[in-house]
Order: sequence, then structure tokens, then C-alpha cells
Amino acid sequence: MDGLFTAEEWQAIGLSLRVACVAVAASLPFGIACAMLLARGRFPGRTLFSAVIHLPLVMPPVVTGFLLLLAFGRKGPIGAFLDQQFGVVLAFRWTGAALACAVMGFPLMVRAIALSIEAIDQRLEQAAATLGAGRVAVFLTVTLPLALPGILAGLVLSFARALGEFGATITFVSNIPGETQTIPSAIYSLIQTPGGDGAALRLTIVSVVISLGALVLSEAIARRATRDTRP
Amino acid sequence: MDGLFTAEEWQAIGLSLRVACVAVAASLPFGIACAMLLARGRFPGRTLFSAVIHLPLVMPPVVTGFLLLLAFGRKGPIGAFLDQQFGVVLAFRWTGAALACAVMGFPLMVRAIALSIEAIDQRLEQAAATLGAGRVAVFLTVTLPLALPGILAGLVLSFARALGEFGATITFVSNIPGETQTIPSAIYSLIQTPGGDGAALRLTIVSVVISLGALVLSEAIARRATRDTRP
Amino acid sequence: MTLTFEAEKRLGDFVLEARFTSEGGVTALFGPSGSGKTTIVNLVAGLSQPDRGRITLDGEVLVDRAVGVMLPPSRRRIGYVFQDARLFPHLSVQSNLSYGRWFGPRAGRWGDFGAIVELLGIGALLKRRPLDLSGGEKQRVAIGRALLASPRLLLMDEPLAALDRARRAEILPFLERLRDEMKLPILYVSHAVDEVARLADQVVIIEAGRVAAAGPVGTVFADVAADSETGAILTAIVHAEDEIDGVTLLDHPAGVLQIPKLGRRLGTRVRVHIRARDIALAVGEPGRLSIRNRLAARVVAVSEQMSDVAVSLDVGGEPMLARVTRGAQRDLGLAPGLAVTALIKAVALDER
Amino acid sequence: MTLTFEAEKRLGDFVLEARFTSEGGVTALFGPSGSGKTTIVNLVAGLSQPDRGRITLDGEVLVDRAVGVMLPPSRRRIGYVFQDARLFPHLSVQSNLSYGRWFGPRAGRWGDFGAIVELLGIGALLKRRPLDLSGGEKQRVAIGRALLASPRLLLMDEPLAALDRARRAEILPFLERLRDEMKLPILYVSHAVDEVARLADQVVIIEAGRVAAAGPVGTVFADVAADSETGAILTAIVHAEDEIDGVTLLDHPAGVLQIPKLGRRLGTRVRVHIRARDIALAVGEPGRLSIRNRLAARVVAVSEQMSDVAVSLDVGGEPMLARVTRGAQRDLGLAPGLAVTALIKAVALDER
Amino acid sequence: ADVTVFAAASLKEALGAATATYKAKTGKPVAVSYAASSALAKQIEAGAPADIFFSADLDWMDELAKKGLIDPSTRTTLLGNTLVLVAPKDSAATITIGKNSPLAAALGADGKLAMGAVASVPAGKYGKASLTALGVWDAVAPHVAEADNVRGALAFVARGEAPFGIVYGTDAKAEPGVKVVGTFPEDSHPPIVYPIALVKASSNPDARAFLDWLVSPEARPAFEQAGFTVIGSQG
Ligand SMILES: Nc1ncnc2c1ncn2[C@@H]1O[C@H](COP(=O)(O)OP(=O)(O)OP(=O)(O)O)[C@@H](O)[C@H]1O
Ligand SMILES: Nc1ncnc2c1ncn2[C@@H]1O[C@H](COP(=O)(O)OP(=O)(O)OP(=O)(O)O)[C@@H](O)[C@H]1O
Ligand code: MOO
Ligand SMILES: [Mg+2]
Ligand SMILES: [Mg+2]
Repeated sequence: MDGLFTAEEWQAIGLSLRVACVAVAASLPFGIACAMLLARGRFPGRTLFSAVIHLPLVMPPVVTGFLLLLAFGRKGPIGAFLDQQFGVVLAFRWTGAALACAVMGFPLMVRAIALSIEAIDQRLEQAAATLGAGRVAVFLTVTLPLALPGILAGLVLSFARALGEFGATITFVSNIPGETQTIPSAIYSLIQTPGGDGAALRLTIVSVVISLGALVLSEAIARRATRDTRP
Repeated sequence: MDGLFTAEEWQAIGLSLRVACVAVAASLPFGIACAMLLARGRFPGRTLFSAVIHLPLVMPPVVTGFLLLLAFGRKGPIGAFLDQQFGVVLAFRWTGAALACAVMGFPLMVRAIALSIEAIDQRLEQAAATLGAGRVAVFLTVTLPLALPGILAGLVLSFARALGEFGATITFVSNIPGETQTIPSAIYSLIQTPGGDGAALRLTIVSVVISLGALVLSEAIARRATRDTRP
Repeated sequence: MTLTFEAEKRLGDFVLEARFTSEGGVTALFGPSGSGKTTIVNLVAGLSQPDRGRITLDGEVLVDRAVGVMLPPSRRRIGYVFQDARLFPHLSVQSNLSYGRWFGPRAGRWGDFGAIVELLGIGALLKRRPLDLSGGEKQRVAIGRALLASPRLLLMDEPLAALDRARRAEILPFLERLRDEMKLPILYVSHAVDEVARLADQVVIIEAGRVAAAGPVGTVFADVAADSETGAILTAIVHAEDEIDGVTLLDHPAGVLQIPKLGRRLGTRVRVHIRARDIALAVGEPGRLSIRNRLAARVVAVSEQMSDVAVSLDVGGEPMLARVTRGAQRDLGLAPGLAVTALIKAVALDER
Repeated sequence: MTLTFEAEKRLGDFVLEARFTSEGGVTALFGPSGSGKTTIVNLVAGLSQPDRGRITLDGEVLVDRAVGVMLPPSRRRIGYVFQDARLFPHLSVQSNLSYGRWFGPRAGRWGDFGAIVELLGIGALLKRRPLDLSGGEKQRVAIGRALLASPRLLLMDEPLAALDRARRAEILPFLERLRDEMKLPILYVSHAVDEVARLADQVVIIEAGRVAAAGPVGTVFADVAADSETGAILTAIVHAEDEIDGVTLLDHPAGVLQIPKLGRRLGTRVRVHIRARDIALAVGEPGRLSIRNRLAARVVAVSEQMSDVAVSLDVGGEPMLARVTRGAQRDLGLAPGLAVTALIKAVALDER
Repeated sequence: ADVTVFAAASLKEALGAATATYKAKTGKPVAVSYAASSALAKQIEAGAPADIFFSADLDWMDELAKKGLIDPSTRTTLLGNTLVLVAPKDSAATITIGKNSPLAAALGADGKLAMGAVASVPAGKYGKASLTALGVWDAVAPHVAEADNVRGALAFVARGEAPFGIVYGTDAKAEPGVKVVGTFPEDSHPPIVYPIALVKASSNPDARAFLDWLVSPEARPAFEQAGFTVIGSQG
């Protein structure tokens, strides 16, 4: 196995996994919250909100990365604030890569979850309320479990996107081996090198296999959980 | 207005619109078919099928573009076949850009539609069958209308992706003004240019505005159509 | 029409293993909750497939596992009014109603849109979406939708449970007319004995997935009379209409029966359902009573039940069952062979 | 318990404008399909908000548009058995049942899980998912779920419509016990007159969104008796149990009533519902009849209805309504002031 | 059809100006497809309708030459560029670039040196070669922050994320957010040159004329304006 990849490639694989997992896990709560707002909220500016969420999908990744750099860089307003208040630095760190991946996958996650939430029969939530469940309890015991297919789809989509994302990542946090060089950054470098195609292909296959694993896992969970709940 | 953008930029905007619309429209039937298979099919290799559909999401866009170039290029097996049999050339044409965008947006489209199809109460389809509707009729009169939220979400997501995609496009069909230079490719070029940031930002805003329009449109349709059908 | 049903189907722990034949008219499926009635109806409609078995309709094989035949539901022309209404949420009531018309063959189409809509009282709802309808309104639309698809067999799974008496009283005669005039055979699931007795020609009683009894409605209900409500199902001939009193007189071998005006042609053969509880017995000449229907009867058997006494009678050759208290049996000396008068309140017949 | 309801609500073309008060016990909402019963129940539960109006429960304001109060459903402690069962598809039957227990306050909890499960006959279903349940099974689980949340008021929207007679006969006494022993007030929507008459203390009749009549069950049903089934609702005292004949004797000013064994303590005050159709009248000595209950009565009024004649009686001070044919009225010379005997088949009382 | 040029993205400004001039003179528009040299080379391999390839480094041009995809007789090394060390505009840093330059110390513990990807982006490759030749690569390597193109590296410096960056002289000139701290000696890295050649498969008769014009003195000002040195200009 060891011979299959160079040490740097192993590093990239490990880092990519970490970045993707953290990106997905950290964005999930926000994703669910935004999906609830989109699916249920009726407030002025809802369309604008929806548009903002879709932004990272429309903008070329490099632009997104550049905007992240402007905002979350050490000198950017949010970046400076985070640094001073919490000592959190994103620039040139793997955490920044995770942020970039999270942002890029966010619209995918939100849309999938919102779709599932929209499909929920709200009369079930009413039934829960008559049984004494407050808003939060209804959300946790009825809405969330019934939105599971969308949540899983959202996780898989944004995980896959995180494994494939590189434009925003490299622009925001560079491509530092061991810190921010994820699989796609490594692939990109390889592709730009004459004769690097073979290695690029090997790494691509790694990505694909990993996200295939995520897919299989998510489908297994979905099958278990929704076995008998489909109307 | 004319002063706002250069002729080349106008060209890129027009082309991007054409490419995105064609990409989305052409992939919709396939997207729906694949979503049906994913949501309803129980066949061996279903997971593999699902994985293949998710591929363009996982692979760095450049890799996807490169693979497209290998397969659909003038010298690629499929490209050569299409050229000889039907005189269809994709390589370095706007049609190729549409193919690249379609491929990149495909997983998003399929997942959204599949989610909606999964949420459909199949007992309604049974009811339709007892009323004499055959498989196709049931699909057209019940399944499809009820999957509308997912179809619209899928359209918006893949349209937005098409407007933002450039990694695969530039790799597959290059960045030829008037033929394959879409808005994101143009942005890419501009970003490489010292002082091009302003123009890049302008074009980015154009993308954003266009896809905002698509979003508003889709939400209006969704509201109209599903006004009274939510359970 | 002949429906032959013979199927086995396992659903979790529940096993259906039923066989019956229905010879046209209305066949009622009767049985406790969870006994398998919906399961049977689904098999007939083709919505599920038996593990083993064969179902035929008028000689056409709908499903036969042995030879691998399974006609899809859409080709069976079997209408289905579901236990839950299952209206299409994305279509207006109007489109829901005409849905079946889009697909059914033009030939063999029957049923008038306007007439069915009016009968079901859903004219005002046509533009509405199913979601805002009340429970009873949904069910009425579902009935209309199934009928307008011009089926050759109609499956109804507790179609009237959500309806009030008045509405029920309007729809039942319509179903009777479908049965008698359109000759539309109906497989009818219901908990309401009076509905079943009124509509059904045959009854199939299902218990725990098996057929507990099957046959003509009179026989079956008399058999299971210990806990049933049915006293007798008499066949009589329309003999006269009394316009002044607003009653119809029926001829029966054991005497004349008065029932609320029927509006049927003279000479028509009708079936009258009499509940056991509506039958009182008199020994000797009764006094001056408001009870008008007095049929000569003879006690055939007396059997003590848990809470009362079941008295089997012969009324002009037809069986009748009356339930009386133990005290009454003692006082009147009811025993086989005794001649009695069966007293039946006329107004009690109005809904059979 | 006092529920005051006063609300206006527009839904499309339909306008509800109703006002009634319910003083504990069981209040029945009665009315044709689409008249607004579910709309009212939803307002009480807090699932929808009135356009105008005020609803209070035991002095606590649930909603008052004038002052902008709207208590969320989860804080009302009002149980709701929906017209459609609305079970949680992602939870097992067991978890559906205990759902309300997770949230309700521990204090004030009542109802024993095992006992309720057994009564509803759903013990074998606990591990199942709602999707595979039969129609009646779903409804039973829904009843259990609402009860186990220990509500202080129970809303039931046609809870028994999907159930067979036997199951109904088991559940009704349980609801009676809830009413009498647990003092659980119930707002009960039903089409079944006998259910309503048996359970309800008060009836609110809804027609086209308005209250057409409201009051104690005896009065209201006698008022609307022309098309109702109710003949009388008599209050009597349990006087003796006859073990041999399996009957309970009730004391009433107009005579002794025999009904199937009740198993109530002697001296208990009970309400007996008698259908108009179960009442026959005799003038003079009735002869040897199987009818055991004979109450002395006096004709108060005679009114010709469409199809028959309604005879209002005074039975030991309580009102009673009998329906007879025109022919019978003529023959017996029924007129105000005449002394008659009301004949009531004992066995007819078994489900009141 | 229009003459189609496949050109490295970093040539956008200069070539854009040149083609505009050409069009004004001859009335013939020229289409330029800008992308990474690597992508363009691969596309030409795949039969792209390019008439002229204008690469940002020798490697990709050599690659195509090896495969016989360009017309070697037309190959010209047209432009040259310089490699400079930049710092944010408001930086007070001064560093002399030479053997054992104290770059690593100037970066400090946390400071990054922004460069194009050293394995793939030409500016990165040159930068690495230079630092190696100066004997500071090993010390500096852990501090390197790579970008997928020179503009990315420039952004890191201009935004103050990185105290230093290595970019082309042309880039430094155009970005007001940075200032040049020093220029790497020409002999510390392979010559920074932009070769141009006619694609063999090209059948466009106008291509040759445009290529000839590009290497003529008439095109010179456009390139020099952008900061390039014109080395292969004929005549
Ligand atoms: N998918 C399933 N898995 C396990 N058990 C099932 C499944 N579907 C139905 N059953 C069981 O089969 C039995 C018969 O169900 P069915 O719906 O036919 O009853 P039913 O006679 O229509 O009852 P009801 O009158 O209550 O509607 C029930 O006990 C039900 O729980
Ligand atoms: N959202 C809505 N828009 C328009 N009309 C509505 C809406 N919701 C309910 N209605 C109408 O209001 C009326 C009352 O409905 P409701 O559900 O209260 O009737 P119900 O008395 O419960 O009838 P049922 O016995 O048939 O269940 C019905 O005619 C119904 O069609
Ligand atoms: O489309 Mo992207 O540029 O490489 O993630
Ligand atoms: Mg059923
Ligand atoms: Mg209702």
C-alpha cells in the first residue's frame, strides 16, 4: 500500500478526508437552519437569502476563494476579528480549507435538506404539538427525522464537493503540503506537470473511492431509517 | 448599457446563457430518467450507478474536463464516432461547453429530482393505475407533477452550476471568445490580468443576477404549482 | 359477473389465506379490524401480488401465480374507492373526477359526470384542491372518481364510514341503482351491518385472514346471528302503494308488510332487511298496538345465548331470528312448534 | 371543566361563525359533512387561529384575538384524535404511543400504558411501523397516543368510524369510564347518533358553519327529532340486578325498565337512550308480548311529518318521542291527552 | 475564420493590446483562448482548432514539439520576463537578494512566501530554481504558500496575508498593492521566456501573417507596455 502513493500524497489524502469531514460536519447545523428558513420561512428578502445561499454555486470557485480571502484573511474584517477575539486563524490553515469546502458545498447541502423539509406533511408536526411537543421538540423528533433523506443527500453532495473542490481552496489558503494541500490541489499540480497524468489519475481514483464509500454508507443509513416510513 | 461591457464580454454573456440553457434543457430528460432509476430502481449495481452519477462532483473539474477531452475530443472514441456518424463535433464548440456544464451539473440535478421522487406517496400512483393509467401515463400525470419541486430545484442548481462552471469547460473546450468563452472563463482570463479585477467583478455580478433571475422564476413556478398540493 | 378469488399472501406476521367466489351483484366483505379485508381488495385491484393463488374475473385471469400471469391494475378496469381517499393533491377536484376518463376506453363508458357530481353533492367543490376538503367531501370525490372511470367491477373499502346519515341515505340508493340498473358488480367492505344487509347479495366474512363464512346475505347473517343484528332478510313483492299513509305494501307468504314509500314499480321483487331487535313476538291476539306488521310465524328453535334468547322462526318458509329476554321466553312459554305473531314496526324498515 | 368557544373563521368560501359553551362531560359536535366540525376542533386544539373570537378552557384563555393571545397547541394539553390517524411514520407503534409521555408534565399524568394498549387491542402491533397497519388499527393507535399524553380535554374527530361494531362496543364503555371516572371532558365529533347519544351530555349541532342547536343531549335530539333517531333519553336509577335473566332493573317514575346487565353499583344514576324506532305504543292492554318494558305515558302532541307521525309523550315527567305510521295513528286514535303504554324492547337498549 | 491563438493566461493584457492594434490595422479580428499553458498544450494534442500556441514556458512547447504538433520552423522565443520579490505596499521590509539571502529570517516563524505552484506554475518553477541557486530554498521551503497561478500569489501579498511573494516583474508592475523589494538575478533561474509557434495542423492562411506581425517591431510597444522584454523580435 505504502508504495502506491508518495508520502506527500498520503498526506494529501489524510488531509482531504479531515477537511471534508470537518467541512461537512461544521456546516450541517447551519445547513439545516438555512434549509428550515428556506422551506418554511415567509419573510421579506427570502428570495435574496436564497440567492446568497446559491452564490458559491454560481460564482467561479476562484472568485469565491478570493472573496473568502478578502473576508476571512488575516487582514480581512472577519478574519481579523476571529483572530483577535478567539485566536482563530483560518488563512493558510487546514481550517481555512475546510471553510472553503464548506462554503462551496453549502448550496448543495441546503437545497437537498430544504427539499426534504418541504415534502414533510406538516400535519404530523401539528399532531406532535397537540401531544405536548414544543417547537424545538417537534423539530427534533418529527421534522429532523423525516428530513433524513434530504440530510443524507446533502451530506453526500457536500462531502463529494469537498473532495473535489480546489479552486476556492487554493485561492483562499494556498496549497501547502500537509496543511492545505488536499487531493484536488495535488491533482491540479500534477496535471500541470508534463507527465503527471498517471499520478493525477491515481489520486482521482482515491477521491472517487472515498466518496463512493460515503455514498454507500449514506444509502445504508437511509435504507435502515426509512425502511418503513415511506408513505 | 453597451458601455457597461465590452463586445467580448457581451459575447461571453450571451454564450453563457445559451450554454447554460442548452446544458440544462438537454440534461433534464436524462436527469429525470436517472433520478427515477435511483429513487425507484432496485437493481444490482445500483450503488455503482449512483457513484458514476456523482463522479463529476467528486473529481476536480479539471480532471472531468480532461476526461471529456479524452472521450469527446475529435480524436476521442466517442467524439470520433459522433463526428463520423452524425457530423456532430463537440470539441472546442459551444456545444462542448454545454456538454461540460451539463455533466458538471448532472449530479446536482439528479439528486434533487430523486429526492422529490422518493418523497412521493406511491399510493397515489396506485390510485392512478386503478383508474386506467398505464405506467407512462402514471409517470406523466402523477409522478412528474408531484416531483416538480425537485425538478425545479434541480434545474436551478444545475443552471447555476453551468453559469459558474469553468474548470471542466476551459479544459475540455478551451476559452475561445465567441465560441467557448463563457462568463466564468472570461472571469478567469480577467483575473489573470493585472487590473482585471474590476471587470471580473462586473461579470461575476452578471452571473449572479442571471441565476438570481432563474431562482426567482423557479420559485414563482413552484409557488404557483404547489400552492395547494402540500400535504 | 363472476369473481373467483383464491390467494395466499403473507404480510409480516399476518397471513391471508382466502378463497371465495362472487356471482355478480354486491358482495360484502365483512370482518373485524385487521382481519384482511383491505388486503383482499388490494389483491383484486392488482396493487399487490399474492404469494400463491389465482384470481379471475368473468373467466379472464387477473393473476395466476402458477402460470405467472399478472395483469397490471391499469388494464383490469376495476374501480377502487380507497379506505383513505387518495385524491391527487396536484389536481383540482374536477380533474380528479375526470382523471379516469382520460385513460379508460371510450367504448363501454358509462356514468354521467353531471349526474354523479350532483348526487354526491360535490358540485360546489369542482374548482377546489383536495387538500382543503373535509373528510366526508374527500370521500365523496373519491367515490365519484372511481365511478367516472367506468369500471366493470367496483371495489369499495368502507366508502361511507366518513359520511353522515343523511348523505349515506342519499348515496346508498344510488349504489343500489348501480347494482340493479347498471349491473355493476361491487365488492364492498363495510363495518355497518345495515349497509351490508341492504346492498349485498352475498357476504364473505373474514376473520384473521381466513373466510369464516360466505354465502347469500340472508343465510350468512342468520348463521352468525348470535352477535349480529340481522333478524331476517325477506323477499317480497311490491303489491300496492298507499299514497294517503305514505307507505308501500309488500306481499309476503306470511302476511302483508308495510314499509315507507319505496317508489318502485308494482310487481318488483325486493329484499327487506329486518333487524333482530325490531322483531317482537306475541302469543295469541295482540292488543291495540301501533305495530302494523304482523306476520304469522312458528317457533323452530330456541337457544340461550349469553345475554338473551335467540328464537328461530319460520315465517312463510323463510327463516327469521328474534331476540328476547329470558324472562319473556319464560312468560310466553316460547318453545319449538309454538305459533306466534312476529311484530315488526313498519317505520323500522326505512333503512333496512 | 368549562370550554367557551366563540370564533369566526373564513376558509375560502366557507365561513365558520360559531359560539357554544361546553360544561364538562362529553360534548358532541354533530352535523353533516363539510359543516365545519373539524374546523371547530382545529381551533380548539390551536392548529388554526380564528379570524376573530375567543376560546377559553376553565377560565384560561386559549386564544383571544382581541387581546392577541394565542396559546400554542403544545401548551394547551388538549389531546386530539384526528379524522385521519396521523401517526408518525418514522416511529414504531410503541414510540407513537409513548410520544406524548416524553413531553407532558410528569405531574397530572394518568392512564396506564398496558391497560390502554390492551383495551385497544394493539398489544401485538407495538413493534410495527404505522405504515403496515390496517385502517382500524391505525385509528386505535391514534386513540391510544392521544390518551397517553394525559390531556385535560380530549378532541375526537370521528374516532370510531373505521372500527367494527365489536371493537366499538369495547371502546365506547372505556370512553364512558374516562368521562365518568377520570372526569376527562371530551369534544366528540361523530356521525353516529347512537354513539353520540350514549356518550354525550351536550350536543352542538353544526350546519353550514353555524350552530343550529345546542344543549343537553335529550333536549336537542328531541328538538331535531323529525329526522333523528332519538326517542327519549331517560334518567333512571339502578335498582336491582337479575342474575338469572341477566338483566338490570332500572327505576323510572313511569315504571321499571329492564336492560341487559350493566354491572353498575345499585343506586347509580344512569342515562338510557331509546331510539324512536324502538318505541311502540299500545292503547289498552297490549296482550302477551315479548316486549318487557312498558311505561305509562300520555300523549302530549301529535305532528304529521313527511313520512310518518311523530307522537310526543310525557313519560313520568320526561319527554319521549315515538314515530308511528299514519295508519296506526288513525286506528289507535292517538290524540293529545290519551293515555297509552310505551312498549320498549329490552334488548334494544343494549347499545343505547 | 478568425485566427485562433492559444495563449498562456498571463499574456492576457499584453496580447490583448497587441491583437487590438492588429485588428485596427488590418481589420482582421484575432480570437485568443487564454488558459493555463498545460491545459492548452493538452487541447492542442487533442486536436484543438488553434493556429498559434503562445506558451508561458519552454516545457509545454517542448512537449508539443516532441510530438510533432508544431511547425518548428516558426518557433520563436518572443518574450522575456523578470522574477521579482514583492512585499505589501506598506511593508518596510528591505532585503538584498543574493547568495544566502536572509529571506527565511525575514519571513519569521509564521510568515508565508507566496509563489505559484512550484511544481507546475511556471513562475513557481522559476522561483524555486532561483531560491535553490541562491542556497535558501531549504530554509524557505516550509514557508512557501503556493497558488494555482501567479495572480493568486500576488493576491496573497497584496492582501497582506503573506509578507513576501515571488512573481513576474510584469505582475508586480500591474498590481498597485505590492512593491518590488528586489529582482532575482537572471542567472539564478532558467531564462523566463515565452515561446510562440504555429500549430502544425493549422490551415488558416492568415495565421502566418499574424505570427509574423507579432514578432515584428510593430507589436513591440504592446508587450513592453506590459513590462515584458521583447527578445525574439525579428527585424
Ligand atoms: N406490510 C405489512 N406488514 C405486516 N403486517 C401487515 C402489513 N400490511 C398489513 N398488515 C397486517 O395485515 C392485517 C390485515 O390488514 P388489512 O389492512 O387487510 O385489514 P382490514 O381488514 O382492512 O382492517 P381495517 O378494517 O382495520 O381496515 C393487519 O393486521 C395488518 O396489521
Ligand atoms: N383551506 C380551505 N379552503 C377552502 N375551504 C375549506 C378549507 N378548509 C376547509 N374548507 C371547507 O370548510 C368546510 C368545513 O370543513 P370541515 O373540515 O370543518 O368539515 P367537517 O364538518 O369536519 O366535515 P366532515 O364530516 O366531512 O369531515 C368544508 O366545506 C370544506 O370544504
Ligand atoms: O470549477 Mo473549479 O475551478 O476548479 O472547483
Ligand atoms: Mg382496511
Ligand atoms: Mg371533518
